Amino acid sequence: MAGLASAFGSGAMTNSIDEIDNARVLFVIGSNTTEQHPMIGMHMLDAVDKGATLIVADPRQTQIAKFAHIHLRQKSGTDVALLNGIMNVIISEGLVDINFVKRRTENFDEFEKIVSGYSPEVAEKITGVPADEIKRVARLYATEKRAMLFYSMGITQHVTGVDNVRSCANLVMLTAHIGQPMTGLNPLRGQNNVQGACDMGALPEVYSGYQKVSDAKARRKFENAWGRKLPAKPGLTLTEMFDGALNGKIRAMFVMGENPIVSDPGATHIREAVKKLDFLVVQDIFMSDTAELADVVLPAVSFAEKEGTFTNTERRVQKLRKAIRPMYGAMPDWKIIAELSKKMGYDMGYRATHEIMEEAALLTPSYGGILHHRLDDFGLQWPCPDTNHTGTPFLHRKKFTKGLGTFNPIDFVPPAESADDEYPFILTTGRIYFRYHTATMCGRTSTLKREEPECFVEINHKDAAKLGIRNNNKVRVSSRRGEIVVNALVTDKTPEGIVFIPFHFREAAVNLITNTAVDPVAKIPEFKVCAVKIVPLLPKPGMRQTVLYDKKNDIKILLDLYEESEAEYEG
Amino acid sequence: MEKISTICPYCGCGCGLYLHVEDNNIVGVSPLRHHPVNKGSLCVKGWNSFEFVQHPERLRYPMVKENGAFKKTSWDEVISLVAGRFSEIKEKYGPDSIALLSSAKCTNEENFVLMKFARAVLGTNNIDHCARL
Amino acid sequence: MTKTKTLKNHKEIYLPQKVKILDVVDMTSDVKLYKLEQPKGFFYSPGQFLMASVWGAGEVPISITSSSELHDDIELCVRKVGAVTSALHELKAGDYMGIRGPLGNGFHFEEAYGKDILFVAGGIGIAPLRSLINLVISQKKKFGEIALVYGSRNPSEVLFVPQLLDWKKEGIRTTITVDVKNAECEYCTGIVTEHLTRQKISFKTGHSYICGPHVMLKAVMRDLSLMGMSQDNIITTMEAHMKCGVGKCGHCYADGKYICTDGPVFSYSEIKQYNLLNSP
Amino acid sequence: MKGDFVLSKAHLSYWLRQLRKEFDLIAPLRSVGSDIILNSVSNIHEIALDCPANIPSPKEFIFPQKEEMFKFSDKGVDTLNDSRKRVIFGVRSCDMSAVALLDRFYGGLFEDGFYMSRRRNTFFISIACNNPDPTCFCTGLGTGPYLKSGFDIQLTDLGDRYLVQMDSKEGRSLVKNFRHLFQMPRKADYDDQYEANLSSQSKFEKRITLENVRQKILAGKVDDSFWESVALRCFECGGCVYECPLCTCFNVIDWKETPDKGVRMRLWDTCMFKGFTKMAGNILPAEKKIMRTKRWYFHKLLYYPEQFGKFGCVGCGRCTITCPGRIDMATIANKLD
Repeated sequence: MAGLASAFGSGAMTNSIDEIDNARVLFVIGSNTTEQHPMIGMHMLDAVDKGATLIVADPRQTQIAKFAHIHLRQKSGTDVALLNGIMNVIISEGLVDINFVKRRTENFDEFEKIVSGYSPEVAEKITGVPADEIKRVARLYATEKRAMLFYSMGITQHVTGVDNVRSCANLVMLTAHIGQPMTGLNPLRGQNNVQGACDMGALPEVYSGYQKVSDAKARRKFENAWGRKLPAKPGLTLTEMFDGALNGKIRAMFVMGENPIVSDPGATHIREAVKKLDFLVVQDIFMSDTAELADVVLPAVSFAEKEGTFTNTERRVQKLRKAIRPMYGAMPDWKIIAELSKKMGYDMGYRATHEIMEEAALLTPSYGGILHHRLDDFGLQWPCPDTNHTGTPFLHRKKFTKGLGTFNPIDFVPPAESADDEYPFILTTGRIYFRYHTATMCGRTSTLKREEPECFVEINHKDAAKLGIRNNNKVRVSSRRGEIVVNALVTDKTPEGIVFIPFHFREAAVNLITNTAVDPVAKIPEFKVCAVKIVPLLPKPGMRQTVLYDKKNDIKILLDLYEESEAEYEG
Repeated sequence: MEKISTICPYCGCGCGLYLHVEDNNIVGVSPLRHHPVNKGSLCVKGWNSFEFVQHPERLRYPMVKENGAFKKTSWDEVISLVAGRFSEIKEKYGPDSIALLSSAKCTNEENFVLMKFARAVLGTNNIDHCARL
Repeated sequence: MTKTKTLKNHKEIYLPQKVKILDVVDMTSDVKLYKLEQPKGFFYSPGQFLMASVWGAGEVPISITSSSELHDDIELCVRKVGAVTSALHELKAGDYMGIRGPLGNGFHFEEAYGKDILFVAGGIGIAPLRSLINLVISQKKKFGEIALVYGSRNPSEVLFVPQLLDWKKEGIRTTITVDVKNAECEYCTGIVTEHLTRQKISFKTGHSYICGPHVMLKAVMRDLSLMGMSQDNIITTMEAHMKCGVGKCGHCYADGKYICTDGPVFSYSEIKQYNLLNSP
Repeated sequence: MKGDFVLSKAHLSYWLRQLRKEFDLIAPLRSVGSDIILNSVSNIHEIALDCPANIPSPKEFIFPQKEEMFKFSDKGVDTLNDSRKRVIFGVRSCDMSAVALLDRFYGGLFEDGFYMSRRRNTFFISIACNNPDPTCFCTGLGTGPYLKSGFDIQLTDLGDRYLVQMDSKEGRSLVKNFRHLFQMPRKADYDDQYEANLSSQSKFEKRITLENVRQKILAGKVDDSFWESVALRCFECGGCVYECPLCTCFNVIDWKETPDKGVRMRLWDTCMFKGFTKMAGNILPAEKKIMRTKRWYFHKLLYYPEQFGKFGCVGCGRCTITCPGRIDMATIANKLD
């Protein structure tokens, strides 16, 4: 969320989900909302039914794109150029909200200089999106008051992730689509409590509420509350931790409910790193790949067995209620850590989760009024500074968190890796509807497992035809870092030259081949763009093909006669 | 039957759902009808979010690896062991030789406690989570 | 018409009966033949199936490959394709497994009395047909010419080889065809549809029983129909995803028909009427 | 009618309290926000008597979302039957009609023991509907708002009293021991019921006749482009199936707790997923979404009438509430009618 913070001063969805219904323009970049955030997708469709215009920018023909009035299929990794192109039109056609820009933002001139170099024609050359489309989108978005902008992993998981987000922020400020209901810049976050984990300071450089560890005042506040001297130097990020483990700087690691071996790019690299650790503790509800390598495994409890709060993508802090007693010998995560802390000579003294929240509220201005007993119905949206405050549906009403909003001049930088003769395809990765993250939970849900049991690679039918690949054929996908063997799914969802692999499958962990290059600011690894080659594996010897003639459509269908056969049941 | 209103454990939408409990056994799920996010709907993951909770593969006891194989142990023992090893490593290599990974699937309270543990107890800012993914 | 006995009278339709595995025969690298102890009063017709159950793995429908009238035990031919069949393949003679059945309608072959019969099998599709072929042979005089076309991927995957020779001796015109021939074997090559026209039976009046993969079914049924066989006389047995076998779970439901209770044996005309092979 | 009674509203809570001694009493209760859900009652006064029609269906009490069937171990197999006795108070006419159809489905050629044992132990006290939801459309299907038969006990709210009608032995048994609470009905009570029924019918916003839709489909007047537009909006959540009081599909799975011990259970399943019909070797007979949406609607609109003489829809409107893509039965019917 570094990109948003540098522009506005805080990183979260600025507006609320139930505002979507009444928006007039929805601009969705890099998010397959109906599949990845289905319930937000539902609100978007409702808005469309009410007459809103939906604009989707995504190289893939996703489900949400099928509802779009305008679908921009920019080349992977060219989002900055696309947005700059749009902003260029807005400026040159006089659609900027001058009043807003003057009163509430800074650094516009620097920004304008850069953007002036991105005429729609230039943008077309880089992105492949026709200049006319860019102009149309610019006019639509700029002239409508109730216009919301959404983005997701498709924007952030790039080497230029932070730039992409800053560009989005520029666009929003340029048109004053912020600080009002049914506007704003809205990141759709992947996991249920990503927002909360960030808010609560599970980050190397900040305490809860994004208070910097390097800020002496903030540090003193926490030191006073906790009665311990606290380090001032920002810590290592996830990716740096594993590098640290490899070079011996990090000797021990505590992993709470995560499975970095499957989820992180360059999985082979991480496995090596984890093996080098002197001591690894993993706390989880199931035996994960990472837990297999641990020295100590601690059984934690699932969402149904504990109390606490989750913060969703619209900053809504909601109460989790205990439905059943902890299974078997498991213990809630917070209790395990508290016990550990006590053993190490620091008694945290919590008896229940609401006491932890009380402490967090005391130390975190934006959570000041967020206490368990106030969250009974549908929770509260932070900032909620005190116990009389009823929450904030949209941010930055009168001023930005940091005062003036900052325009960041951003030039287009091509992706770290681009297609070449040896690796002619661009690989993008992402989620699919029936799966979630690394499948520790949904892999144990029969329906979800049945729907997508195997990893696949989506490839455009034209590319497939060129390579002689048919649906369900096994192919080898290799990059400069590794290779996996998966089934081909021939489709027109992905455009030519691009292939898509979901990242959920441990058997074929796509992160074995993705790029370990990371965004220099946010340290988000580049999942979305990586060059690969695809080789069809030869069909089994003895397999035979037959041609079926489909009269109605006048096409010949090539079938592997006996390959498609023999089920468990023949009669 | 008892229906407990709680929050879906999957994506960031934060949909409200009821867990249906009978004899400490989760037997079903239904959506909150008036929740501002999901308004009576759920996606397939939400509708099936209860099944993994009581899956028999759930970890049942703390385990310690000895000679490459996991051995069952008690909570008391394992807490002492982990506390001891962390103290030892902190002593020997300094607090910044320890790193902690928190989770975007855990609660705010748990994240706060782990953050506090890292900073106040271990004395390091080496804490992160997988939100970057 | 024979009265087909089904589970109807069982009090507990979902509870598998525990039966002993008497013998396991390796047929090919991934197909095994199981001989099961037959529970008392267990009577079934050819074409019926049962739900084979391994506790902890699950249940799958498997067609019975023996004939009630001719065998004292139940024979199942199981190809290893999924979790349950893999679990089955772990079992040895002397172990126990669960069965529920017999289920489904079975073949009503009496309607073919006095007529020529053509059997067409593909791959493991020979298994359910074997039950019928044995029964037909035992009453051979009641039928006209009998022919069998049996296709396999390669010679090593041809099932029931000794039995095929027996059938040949009994006067069944047997054509075995494989996709790829090796030097020694005497099988034909090509897919089954290429060998249909050569069969010396009366297509106009004859009956045909077919079992095999969907793609093959479609092709064979269409070809036989083109050759003049009545669509009512082209009989096949369908496969489907099933969880209960008794018309409750809904998995095999298609256009108003349950494959498990209304089938699995259907005629080509029924298949067309209910759109069973590509139903919505 | 003979055998009917009148119950003063003042006596309702006493009666229910008595029933709760013997049964697990389930009734509509207020919950988070303005939700009303079916839950076990701990305090009789919490029952939401004035709730709108659309409360969650009672299907889960007789056909639970997750039901353990057998426990197996190396020693043998135990069949698990739920023997809890329940009274479900406050269900609606549409749901009562659905239960009657479920009884026919799970009975029939093969009787489903798990369903039947729950069903035998579950007694329904339904309430004739006076305040339908905007999503309700039972009037066109003959499944409400008032029922003439097919219930255990039907209460009609007549202001200060209920008209109590019984249509089953089970229903009568719930009243038998408490005769002193009930009075004999007079003609005026029936007149009032008639009036209330008329007034209720006039409140329905949706008038849908599925028969027109059925005829249109049968006549081939609905082409695939229509179903394609429906399928496009399907989120594949399965909500329509899970919420439908008439959907019966289930999946069976085994859980192994230890190598020689475990449980076989069934879970609600939905034909809206491509894996529902998947055969080994990853063959997907219904790979396209359009096949699956057609399958669901055709089952309810075409094949239910063939099999049961009734539509596979009782007009409860729950799919309207739950479908994120807004392609529920009422919407489809409105578009086609």
